[in-house]
Amino acid sequence: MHIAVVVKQVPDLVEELEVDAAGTGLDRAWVKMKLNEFDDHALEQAVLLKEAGGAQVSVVALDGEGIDQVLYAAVARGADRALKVDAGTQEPLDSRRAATALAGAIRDLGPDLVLTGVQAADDLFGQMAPFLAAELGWPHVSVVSQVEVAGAAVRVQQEYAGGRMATLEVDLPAVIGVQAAPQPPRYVPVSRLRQAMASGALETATAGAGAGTGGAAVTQLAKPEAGRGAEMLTGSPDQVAEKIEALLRERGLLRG
Amino acid sequence: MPSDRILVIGGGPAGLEAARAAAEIGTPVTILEERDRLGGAPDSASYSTVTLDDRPAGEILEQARRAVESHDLIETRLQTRLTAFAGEVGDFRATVAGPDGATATVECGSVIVATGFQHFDPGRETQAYGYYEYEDVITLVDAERMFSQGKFVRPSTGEPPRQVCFIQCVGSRDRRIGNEYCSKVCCGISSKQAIEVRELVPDCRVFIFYIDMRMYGFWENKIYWVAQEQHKVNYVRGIVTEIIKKGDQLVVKGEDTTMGRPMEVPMDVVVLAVGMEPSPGTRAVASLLGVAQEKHGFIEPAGGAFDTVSTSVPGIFVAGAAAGPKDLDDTISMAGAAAMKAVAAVRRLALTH
Amino acid sequence: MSKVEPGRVREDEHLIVEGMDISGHWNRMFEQRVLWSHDTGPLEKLTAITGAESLAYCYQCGKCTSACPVDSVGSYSPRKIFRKVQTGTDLLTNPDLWLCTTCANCLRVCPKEVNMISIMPALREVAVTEANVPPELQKAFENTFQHGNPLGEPARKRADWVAEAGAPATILPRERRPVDVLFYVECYWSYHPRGRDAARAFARVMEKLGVDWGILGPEEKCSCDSQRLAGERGLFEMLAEQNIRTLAKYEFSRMVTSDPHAYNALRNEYPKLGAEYPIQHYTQFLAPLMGQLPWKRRLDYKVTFHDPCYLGRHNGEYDAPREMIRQIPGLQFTEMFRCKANGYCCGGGGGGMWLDSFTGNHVTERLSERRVREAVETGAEMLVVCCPYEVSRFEDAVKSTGNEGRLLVRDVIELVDEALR
Amino acid sequence: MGNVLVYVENSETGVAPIAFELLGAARRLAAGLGGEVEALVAAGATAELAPALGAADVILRMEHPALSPYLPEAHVAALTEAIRSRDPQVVLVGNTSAGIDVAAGAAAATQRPLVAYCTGLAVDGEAVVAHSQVYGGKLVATTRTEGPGVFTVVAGAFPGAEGQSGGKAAEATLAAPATLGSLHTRFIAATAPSGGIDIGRADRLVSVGRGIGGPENLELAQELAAALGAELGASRPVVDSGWLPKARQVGKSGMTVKPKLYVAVGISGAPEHLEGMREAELILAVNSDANAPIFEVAHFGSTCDLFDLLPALTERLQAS
Repeated sequence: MHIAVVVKQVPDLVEELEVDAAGTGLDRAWVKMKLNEFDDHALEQAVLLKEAGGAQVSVVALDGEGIDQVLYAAVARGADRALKVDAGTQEPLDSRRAATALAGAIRDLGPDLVLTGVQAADDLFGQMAPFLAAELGWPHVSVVSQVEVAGAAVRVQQEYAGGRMATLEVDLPAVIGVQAAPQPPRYVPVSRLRQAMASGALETATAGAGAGTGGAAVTQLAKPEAGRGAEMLTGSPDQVAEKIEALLRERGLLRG
Repeated sequence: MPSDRILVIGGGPAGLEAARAAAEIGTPVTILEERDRLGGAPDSASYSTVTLDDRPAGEILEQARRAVESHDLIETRLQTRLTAFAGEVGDFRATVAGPDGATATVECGSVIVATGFQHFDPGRETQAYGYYEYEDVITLVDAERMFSQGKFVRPSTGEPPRQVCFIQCVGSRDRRIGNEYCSKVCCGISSKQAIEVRELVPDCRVFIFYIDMRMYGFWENKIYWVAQEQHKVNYVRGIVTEIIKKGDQLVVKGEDTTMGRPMEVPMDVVVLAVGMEPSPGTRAVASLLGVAQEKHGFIEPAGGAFDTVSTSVPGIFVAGAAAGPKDLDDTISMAGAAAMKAVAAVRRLALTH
Repeated sequence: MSKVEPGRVREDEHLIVEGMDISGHWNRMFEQRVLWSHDTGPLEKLTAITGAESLAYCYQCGKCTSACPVDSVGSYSPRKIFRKVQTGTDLLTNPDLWLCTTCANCLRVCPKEVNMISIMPALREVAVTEANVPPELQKAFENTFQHGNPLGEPARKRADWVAEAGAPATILPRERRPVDVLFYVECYWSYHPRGRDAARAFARVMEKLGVDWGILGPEEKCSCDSQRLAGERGLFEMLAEQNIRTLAKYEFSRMVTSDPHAYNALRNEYPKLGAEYPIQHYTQFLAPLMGQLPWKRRLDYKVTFHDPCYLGRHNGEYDAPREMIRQIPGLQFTEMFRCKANGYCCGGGGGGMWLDSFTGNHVTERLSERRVREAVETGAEMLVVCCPYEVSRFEDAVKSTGNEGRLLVRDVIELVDEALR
Repeated sequence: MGNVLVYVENSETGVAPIAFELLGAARRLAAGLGGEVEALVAAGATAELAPALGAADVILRMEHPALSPYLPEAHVAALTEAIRSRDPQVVLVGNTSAGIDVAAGAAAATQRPLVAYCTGLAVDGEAVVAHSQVYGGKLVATTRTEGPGVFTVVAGAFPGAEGQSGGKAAEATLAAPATLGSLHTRFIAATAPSGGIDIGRADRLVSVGRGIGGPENLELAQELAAALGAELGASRPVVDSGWLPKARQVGKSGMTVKPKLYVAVGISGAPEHLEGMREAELILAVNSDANAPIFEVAHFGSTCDLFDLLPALTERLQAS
């Protein structure tokens, strides 16, 4: 079993996001990037599969600032190989272009299963997993919270609204968009990360040809309009608590 | 007729050393030994090693025996026991019975009693530990015998044990049994044996259940700490109440006093750290000689802290475990002191006559 | 309350109910009873770990139990830990691994040199490597790794406190020049609101003294000593290397820091990485200069003082902060009964700073709460501290122990500043 | 002149509510584009589903056993077939679990651009202008799509009422593509939400998010919930971290709730969460980040540290 995990970085939403001068993109000067949390779960799921039944795990990402560390961290987590795909730009690609750029390298890698995060905070033009599946011509399931190997197929749990779940079986090779691994992504101790970095075991590949269909044109990126929203209760915690109590009393929402 | 001969009763470590020391400074010595060979308890109980310096017991005893047997001034009477005793310092007459039953009289100026101890018999007073009931409950002596054969196995199966414990203070510090004293060496011997078990059977877990670990002097850091820190012997404060059988395992029941909770821990082998008691020889000889005994039957030194070897009868001295629980170092030191005083006693008389 | 039927009571080391681990509460109600066949493997496994060997040395004398601050609010102490390990507790997966604050009180009294200051970090390092870290602590590690500080604040905001100091502080990356004193601000004085108060007071005092000083600003990163003690040695080494490289870029004749943990790292740990600095805790730097300060008013406060573990026990400095307190005009000083070498612990060291909720489930009260009660007992109206962890810890504890209005918590530098206004 | 094709999500329980929201949005877009609204209902059997879709001008019925229960691969093929044969200018798909599978797959297969997370759609000349929530709702992107495109629409962004009204639509049958006979995906089983708690029925909810820090702090929220007589809910990260069971999850992949009172504690308010709770009658949010998107939907908010506020509030409620 060979699993490829496709990862990318997204802006850390803990930071304040600023829009660039053109008003159509992020001001990347101040953006702090971090591994997309769903990709983090996809990686965890891959490592769990490896631990459960033995598998080779390759982690794949497009080249970009800081991606080496992300790949090394994946190796420290249990990935066997790390592949950095050069798309000829350091700028982040939208998911569809990224899928096109990655498809060739993934085909060359020849995995049985591709896992990637179900979505990312910057997926304005759709999600990577279905695009990648289309590029590869493989079946695809997203919003998956558990993956198990079942012979030449995988069984996955797909989640729907209201907590309903379905178990689907997908013939390999396939692409799965992971919503959550069965357990939270494990901590990567820095010493292990440093070991991985010292090993310098990153492989590189060049992106496949074809730019793919890009997204629509972004004409504006902006913070949501202020003005609507909550009335803020201010004061010390005690004062706020008092206000909330009064509010609940007024609305008849106090218990009993 | 005053005699300058010294009678040493008992051919164990104390007797051998007392005889050798007295002879060394030109005093004729007669050793009486009940058994058919010299060596005493370490020999009869097949000790494997001598505690603290860890040398093979056999080797050390052999050395002591040779020193005695090769000495012109030492006469050794094996399979011989004292049957009557009379006289006073400088002029004692000891009646002895030899192997063929024939009696003889040994004239001597002073006497050193080195009749030693016996190991407490754990079946004697209480069966709580099931020594005669369970094959896998053994004593330090039984264990020592196995070590001298280079092995440590579960007696019931002959297989190496996985879990072994030592229970301290068996037959010591016990008003019920009548032995109120501490036997002094068992903590150290158990620790030494625990190390040996770990070395012979590295997978085996070893526990020592104790009331308090009594490791005198260097025994602390040379045995106890080594056993605990390097050999990972588990010391557990809290003594075992009883041993019961569960399936094919022994379960030791007691309290983990440090955590205040009861324990019931299964064991493959339980080693009882049996203490020392006065040997039957000590009791018999003491009464023949008329020397005072303390309440448990050990011969009571009469001289206090600065004279540990004189007894209540002038000219009769005591050395080694006949006077109470001793380790080998103390026994040998005491034998030297007794020899010196015994020689002084006969020489003082020689000068006055 | 209905009676519990004995037949329905069961014992569990770990109990998860609806996804919640309630082991802490559970264990407070039930001690495990009969000690049955147990695994002695953990003792052998743990003491084979480099740095943790001395755990095997404990001979259960119990001296540590009365010295251990955690034991006074729970069932802890190295002796008990040893015995638990001996009876099969694998510390690597047990909450006890995280309760030790590495305060060094036990080592102070241990006749056998069972060294928890070495044991705990060594074992935690293995637990961290096995990815077994309490979530709160993991967050602090991740923040430190991502942002260079455990609070998860952006690096670029590290020197924002300077703006409202009302006194200059040279931010060396912006204004590159040699300085006499390089002040290593550390994270809590850089970011925590109460820490920033102290940092600003410090800047004003430095101005009054006319000291030529500068800070690393956004280039400074956490010294990571507490993360090291909490088991993230790799993180410590990585940030230490970065800090050492940064420090090499600037000229200064000595270093001063706000934080006893940073002081400990720079004094004792960085030299092991080949970097030695003339480092002082700010109390050590300021105590001899107190005579030069133009006092403006008397502070008629009854105060007591809490020794930081990493200034006192770990590094032997008990006098400098007391000397400062002595020289501030008007203060009436009373010692708490536990002070100096046997001083209590605020609970923040050794990673405790980031384990408050976790720890809270395994102790009857927080160490900071216990200490606040002791401070109140002296009749003091103010608890003076000189460690950046402590102001917020003790202020929280003042609230949670219902002593609001009875006891104030101030960094000693804030008092100096106040007496100069 | 362009048509709007709505992909009608459905299950054994009927047409999914999102479909009506899409139909409503489609009506307005079709008006702007001067085209018609077509609704694709693809299922094993469509006869019972079609009557609900009267808001459309044309109902495209595609039937094949592989289409029920829902299989991503089959529905991608179905939507792809519909786009190819009807060539609409705008394709609307719900930004739901199924939508993620279907929209991108069909967009890729038909080489059409895709715009996701839409909360607003308008026609400007020939083009479609969309507002999308990106970066966890922290920013809104405006896009302009000149030619044909696929749009996934966030649930709750458009009212469902418009899509439920409407007259009699024409019906047409679309042949299922041949590929449905040789799928690589199989349906094995479905499970209902795990029993026990049903937060969907609770009229008061206290929901916790990542801001709670760790499972050890849940006690604070539980105590508040007890004082309010509320159930405990959670955001996705809390559930993914294993701190609370899945059954308590509010949001897109959890439950949609409409309680009388919703207290959001330490929840930043990702769109996926807001989707599940914005209909609550009274929303109170506690989050130390004043810019958290949760305050956009909350009625009242506080930036107090939840570790201070919760105990204070609990105490007060217990006393009253």
